[in-house]
Amino acid sequence: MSKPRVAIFDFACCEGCQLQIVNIEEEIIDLVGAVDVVEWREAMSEQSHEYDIAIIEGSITRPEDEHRVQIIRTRAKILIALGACATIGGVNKMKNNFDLNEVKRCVYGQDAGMPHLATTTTRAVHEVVDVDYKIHGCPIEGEEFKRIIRDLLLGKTPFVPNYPVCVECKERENVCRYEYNEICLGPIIRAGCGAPCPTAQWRCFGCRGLVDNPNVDAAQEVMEQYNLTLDDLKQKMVLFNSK
Amino acid sequence: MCECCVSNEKDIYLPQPATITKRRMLNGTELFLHLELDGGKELEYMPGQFVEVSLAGIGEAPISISSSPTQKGLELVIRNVGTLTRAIHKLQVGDKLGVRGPYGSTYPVEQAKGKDLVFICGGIGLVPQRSFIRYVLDHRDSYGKVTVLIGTKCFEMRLFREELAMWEERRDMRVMETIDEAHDCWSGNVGVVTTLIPKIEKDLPGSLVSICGPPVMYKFVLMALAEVDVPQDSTFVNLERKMKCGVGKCGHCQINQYYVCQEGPVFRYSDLAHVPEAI
Amino acid sequence: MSKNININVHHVTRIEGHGNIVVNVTDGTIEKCQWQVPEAPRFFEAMVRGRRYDDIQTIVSRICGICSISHSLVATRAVEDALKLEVSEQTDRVRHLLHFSELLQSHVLHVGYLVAPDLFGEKSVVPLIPKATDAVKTIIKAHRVANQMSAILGGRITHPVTLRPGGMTRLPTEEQLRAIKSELEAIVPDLVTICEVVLSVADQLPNFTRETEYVSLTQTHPRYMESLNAYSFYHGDITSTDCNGDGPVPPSRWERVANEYVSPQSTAKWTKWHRDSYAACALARFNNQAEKISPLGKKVAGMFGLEKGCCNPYMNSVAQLAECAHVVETSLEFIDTLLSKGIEPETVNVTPRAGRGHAAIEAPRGILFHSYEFDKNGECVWGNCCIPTNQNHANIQHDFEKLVPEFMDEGEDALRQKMEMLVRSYDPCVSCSTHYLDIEFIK
Amino acid sequence: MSVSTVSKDQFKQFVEALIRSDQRVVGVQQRNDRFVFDDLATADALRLDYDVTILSPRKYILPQKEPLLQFAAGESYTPVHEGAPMVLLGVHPYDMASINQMDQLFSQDEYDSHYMNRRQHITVIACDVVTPSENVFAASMGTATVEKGYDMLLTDIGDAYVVQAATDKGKALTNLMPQARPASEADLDKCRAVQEQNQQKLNQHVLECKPSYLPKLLEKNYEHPVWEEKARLCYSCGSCNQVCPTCYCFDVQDEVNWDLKSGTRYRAWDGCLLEDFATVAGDHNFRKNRSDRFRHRLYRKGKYVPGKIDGQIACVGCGRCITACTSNIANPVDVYNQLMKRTDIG
Ligand SMILES: Cc1cc2nc3c(=O)[nH]c(=O)nc-3n(C[C@H](O)[C@H](O)[C@H](O)COP(=O)(O)OP(=O)(O)OC[C@H]3O[C@@H](n4cnc5c(N)ncnc54)[C@H](O)[C@@H]3O)c2cc1C
Ligand code: SF4
Ligand code: SF4
Ligand code: SF4
Repeated sequence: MSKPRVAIFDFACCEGCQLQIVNIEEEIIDLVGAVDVVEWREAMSEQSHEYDIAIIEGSITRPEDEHRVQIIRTRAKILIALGACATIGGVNKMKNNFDLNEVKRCVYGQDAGMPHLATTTTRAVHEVVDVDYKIHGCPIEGEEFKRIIRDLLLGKTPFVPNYPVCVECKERENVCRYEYNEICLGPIIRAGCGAPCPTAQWRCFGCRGLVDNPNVDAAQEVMEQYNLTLDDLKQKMVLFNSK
Repeated sequence: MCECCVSNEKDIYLPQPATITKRRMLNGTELFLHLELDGGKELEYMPGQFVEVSLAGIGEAPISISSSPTQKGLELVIRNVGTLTRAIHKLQVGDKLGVRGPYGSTYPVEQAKGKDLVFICGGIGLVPQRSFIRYVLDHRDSYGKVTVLIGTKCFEMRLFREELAMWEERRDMRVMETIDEAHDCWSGNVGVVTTLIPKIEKDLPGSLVSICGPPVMYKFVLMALAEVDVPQDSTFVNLERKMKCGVGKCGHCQINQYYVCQEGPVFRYSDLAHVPEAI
Repeated sequence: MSKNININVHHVTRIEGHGNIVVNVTDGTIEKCQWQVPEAPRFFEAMVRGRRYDDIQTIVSRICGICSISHSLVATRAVEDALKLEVSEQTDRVRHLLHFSELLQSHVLHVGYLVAPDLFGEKSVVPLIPKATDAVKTIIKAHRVANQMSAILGGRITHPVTLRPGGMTRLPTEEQLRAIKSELEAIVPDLVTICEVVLSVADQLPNFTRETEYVSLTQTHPRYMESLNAYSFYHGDITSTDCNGDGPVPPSRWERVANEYVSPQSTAKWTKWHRDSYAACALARFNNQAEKISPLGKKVAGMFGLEKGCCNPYMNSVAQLAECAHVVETSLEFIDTLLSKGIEPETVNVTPRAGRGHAAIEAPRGILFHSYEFDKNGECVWGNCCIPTNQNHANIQHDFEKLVPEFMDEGEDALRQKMEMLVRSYDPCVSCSTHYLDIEFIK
Repeated sequence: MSVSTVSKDQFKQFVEALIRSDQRVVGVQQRNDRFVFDDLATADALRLDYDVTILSPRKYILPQKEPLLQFAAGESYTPVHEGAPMVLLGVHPYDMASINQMDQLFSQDEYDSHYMNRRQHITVIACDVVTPSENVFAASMGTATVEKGYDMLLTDIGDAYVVQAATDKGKALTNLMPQARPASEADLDKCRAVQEQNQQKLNQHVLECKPSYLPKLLEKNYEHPVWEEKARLCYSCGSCNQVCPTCYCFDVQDEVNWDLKSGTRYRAWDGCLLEDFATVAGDHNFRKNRSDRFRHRLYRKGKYVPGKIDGQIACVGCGRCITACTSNIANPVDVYNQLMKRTDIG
């Protein structure tokens, strides 16, 4: 069987998730042994329209990007959204909390009208085209990336946790941030990252998006138990989980 | 790794390699496999039990044994529903699978001797029941009347068609089939499996009734049986639950005090009737 | 000799972000020669408004995944400047180490994975794997060690989670520091090997010079004036090769240095200081502080004949190699200092206050500025960042304008290759550079 | 059983000697403002005066992720039995009780050689509680002290420890304690006093019935408003499962290497509070509601597992779930007492 052809594309993002692919270090050699990477602008000069698996990094923020991702969808058998910008819109969606013209004016001043600065509401990839698999995180977790790619090569549906970050946070023997009356998004955010943020004694910022069935109804009452408010929680949700 | 005191106990998680000797699609989603354990070994099992089927790298799943211990080899029917089952569907004759078991409780083959038997099967529920039915047919003289009710969602999904045709030919058993949705090529009963129950109403109270089907089916069948006063202790059900180990450790299949993989999957209904979550 | 040239590189590869090269030469006359930046703008400076002071570095870290640590560090420091927070010497050193880990990672990545294929005549590092397996593995190893260092100090490799205004959320343990130390010591010979490999193909670096202005930090922090860290990546004021006697500029006045303006060629803003354009890069740092680089750094520069005053932009990769050596040596010194004092637990207490703050840092690819203003509740009302790649766009354009006529005669392919290599040598981080702010904020 | 006394200084030397021996030594240590079991580097780091550890010693006995088998192409499997000698130092009585339960569960019926092999390589040095934790209720559960399971038991009697070596492994360790002297009657009195005190003291939450009554209590209360009242706030985060010393449910997964043929089948902790714990193919979830899962945990502790291990209640009163639950609903005593309140006892 010939090796599957993989192409990696980036849209509006920091390209940190692509960097995590590089950061699998020695195993990059195994990766390029298992698949043919036919396009990856950040790392190589080849370009190709022939691929089986398209990996999309970044959010869709401009009309021309919408068009581009649609073309990629028609060419790819499997389309994977890579990282928070692609899976949930990520920090880019914070922009949606403001009036678009006002945002442009804020950043570009009197030049805001220049045509190449056009921008639309930020969307995650699945809000524009069908996405087969999502690799969550800002940035993605190298171990999870490797496992998901190997599972896909094997024809296995990759396991993606549908339980909250608290599971992994406890596994790492952290003291819950709430015990210090601090907010943490862990109880409603999808695990898989290994809880690096609470482990660094900070809150979960929510970069992997909500679990399928978060108990948002509980939030208000639980916040009150810690002298926090729902508004405090919403303030924190905005970072990665704006609408 | 230390070997000094790895006990002589067998490793309960270790699959034995088996080879596919026959394979055939029974319908669009169900694959029939005949397996032989490598090294000429025979698995010692009884009707109702299941095995954990394994593909290295993909995973494991509990699968009921569909053959009868009166025959050689091991027969399974696998519905393509997910990762492992999809991968198994791709296998060909000569390919290998891992098998561990048999596990779980068995149908009451001894207790049923001399009794009239009624089998109520919904869809893939025929698969484990077939083991019991074939066992009975191979010991035909030891049992009373045999009635098999089979309900299938649609005409195309019917399982074991040739075998059913052979059973229908037999004088020493009664087979009644129904499909949920009418079909041009089908002249038999139409309707869910409970619609067959009134037809054998008078036989039911004295029979040993064995039920297997999708979770929703049990409630309705059991209600119908209650109406004709079938005693709960002569009714047997075959339950499905999530299972990871098959040997009563992992906790997934627990319903109340029972581990389905150990006390089940075949239960006497009277043991479950007052157990919440069971049916 | 070709009279007509038509180069249209839509998205230069092996750089971070999107940039285009367009050249039209008709009958020997240059009609168009442009460096374009079409990257999708992301509006960070608008998005930080309304966010609390301790969320800023988490947000702006996402400006760039390659230099997320620099962004987080400079933002944290700008916030500290606004809130008038002082950090301990211990925190300062730990943050330095975190910064060094990114410099090392980014430089190794750039030279090893992105530039080396050009020198070996390959399209990417992939074909080099079978050809030069050992060399590739050595590069990977150095990269991995740098990343492990980031993971320990920053909580993970990219987008660190240990920085918060006023201190660190978590300090490394002494055991972790000792582990980093032994890994760093082990890669010193590897760095020399990497330099030798690059040296063997260094003749592929084009011979091209253009005198320009080089802008970087210069050390002014009293604690570090005499140490290895006198070659500054972190503290200090802004200086340039054009500053003749007019002393360095404090970070609070970086807007006077950058003088940003909008170019129709680009979604990123361009900058100029004393002349039409300037460069901010490893070569700029080297040109401003060469005499202060560490002994091994000096040795590496010497191997390649890199000297202060070098105006060949392709030599930036060599300056990066010299800095790798410097960063490893300085890190070892810092770890020894930290270990000799022992890690002391710290607590961070912050009372929000209104104010505006600024900071400058040397990101791997050049000087980086951030400024923020907060209201009395500690909510951000204004922000402004100026990224090194921004500061290089105009300089790249001017390099192109000198390069094209000089090498036009070599033909389209050779010219295209040189232009792409030139862009790459700046190690541009284009996605960063589209996140600038306008100075006026209309509320 | 041999009972002796060592001074605290001498005990320190014993720990140093243990660390120098070729066994792995894991002991209780401070991490920030809490305590954890971790590899012990020096005797000074050991804190036998701790209140409670964040995770129980289960993490060494049934690790969070443990290889079961290695496989290669062609369905060929090799069992992996991990079990390097290890000393667990500072196990509290309630945790010891939980280990005793797991020992029974993993050895009875189908013998789990992976668990048992690892377990047999572990020497447990238990110690009586010195500082009660804020949520402990071991006294209510009858686990404030423990009689069996440990190889050695230490009781802090002020300036010395009373050391009971209960097994051959424990007795062998006393060789590293050359200065130990036979415990005097006075030492033994002090030791008994500590234990008797703990049977009163370790009771921050008071269960209003005998633990042995719980199976019966639960039998009557499958339908009860408390399940929904509490579970309304449940995040299904499984923290209560993760920290519990008696939770042992696991998931099994395969991980392949880059050759896509060889790899490892491992088991990893799972939790019955997690949404997909009982979900089968076709997305059918046998415990779909939060309250179903919330109830399941308390039934498992109070009725189901006891049914398998001669009535021992599978909650040892460590109080960890009470601390861990963000929503403050996981307290078993609180739930059981509420059932008591609204049930006609008869
Ligand atoms: C006692 C018993 C007998 C069974 N007999 C048969 C049979 O004869 N033929 C047949 O086709 N199916 C049978 N099943 C169902 C079969 O086990 C599942 O369809 C199978 O596990 C699905 O695996 P998958 O990886 O293809 O599906 P996926 O949907 O990819 O599995 C998702 C996950 O859920 C688990 N899972 C999903 N459904 C079940 C389930 N019902 N039981 C246990 N774990 C599950 C899997 O282990 C896997 O981890 C039986 C189940 C039980 C409990
Ligand atoms: S710190 Fe956050 S992730 Fe960890 S247990 Fe608490 S709420 Fe959950
Ligand atoms: S249920 Fe709670 S108190 Fe009881 S043993 Fe488990 S964690 Fe401890
Ligand atoms: S810890 Fe609390 S919130 Fe989390 S699953 Fe358990 S009961 Fe629910």
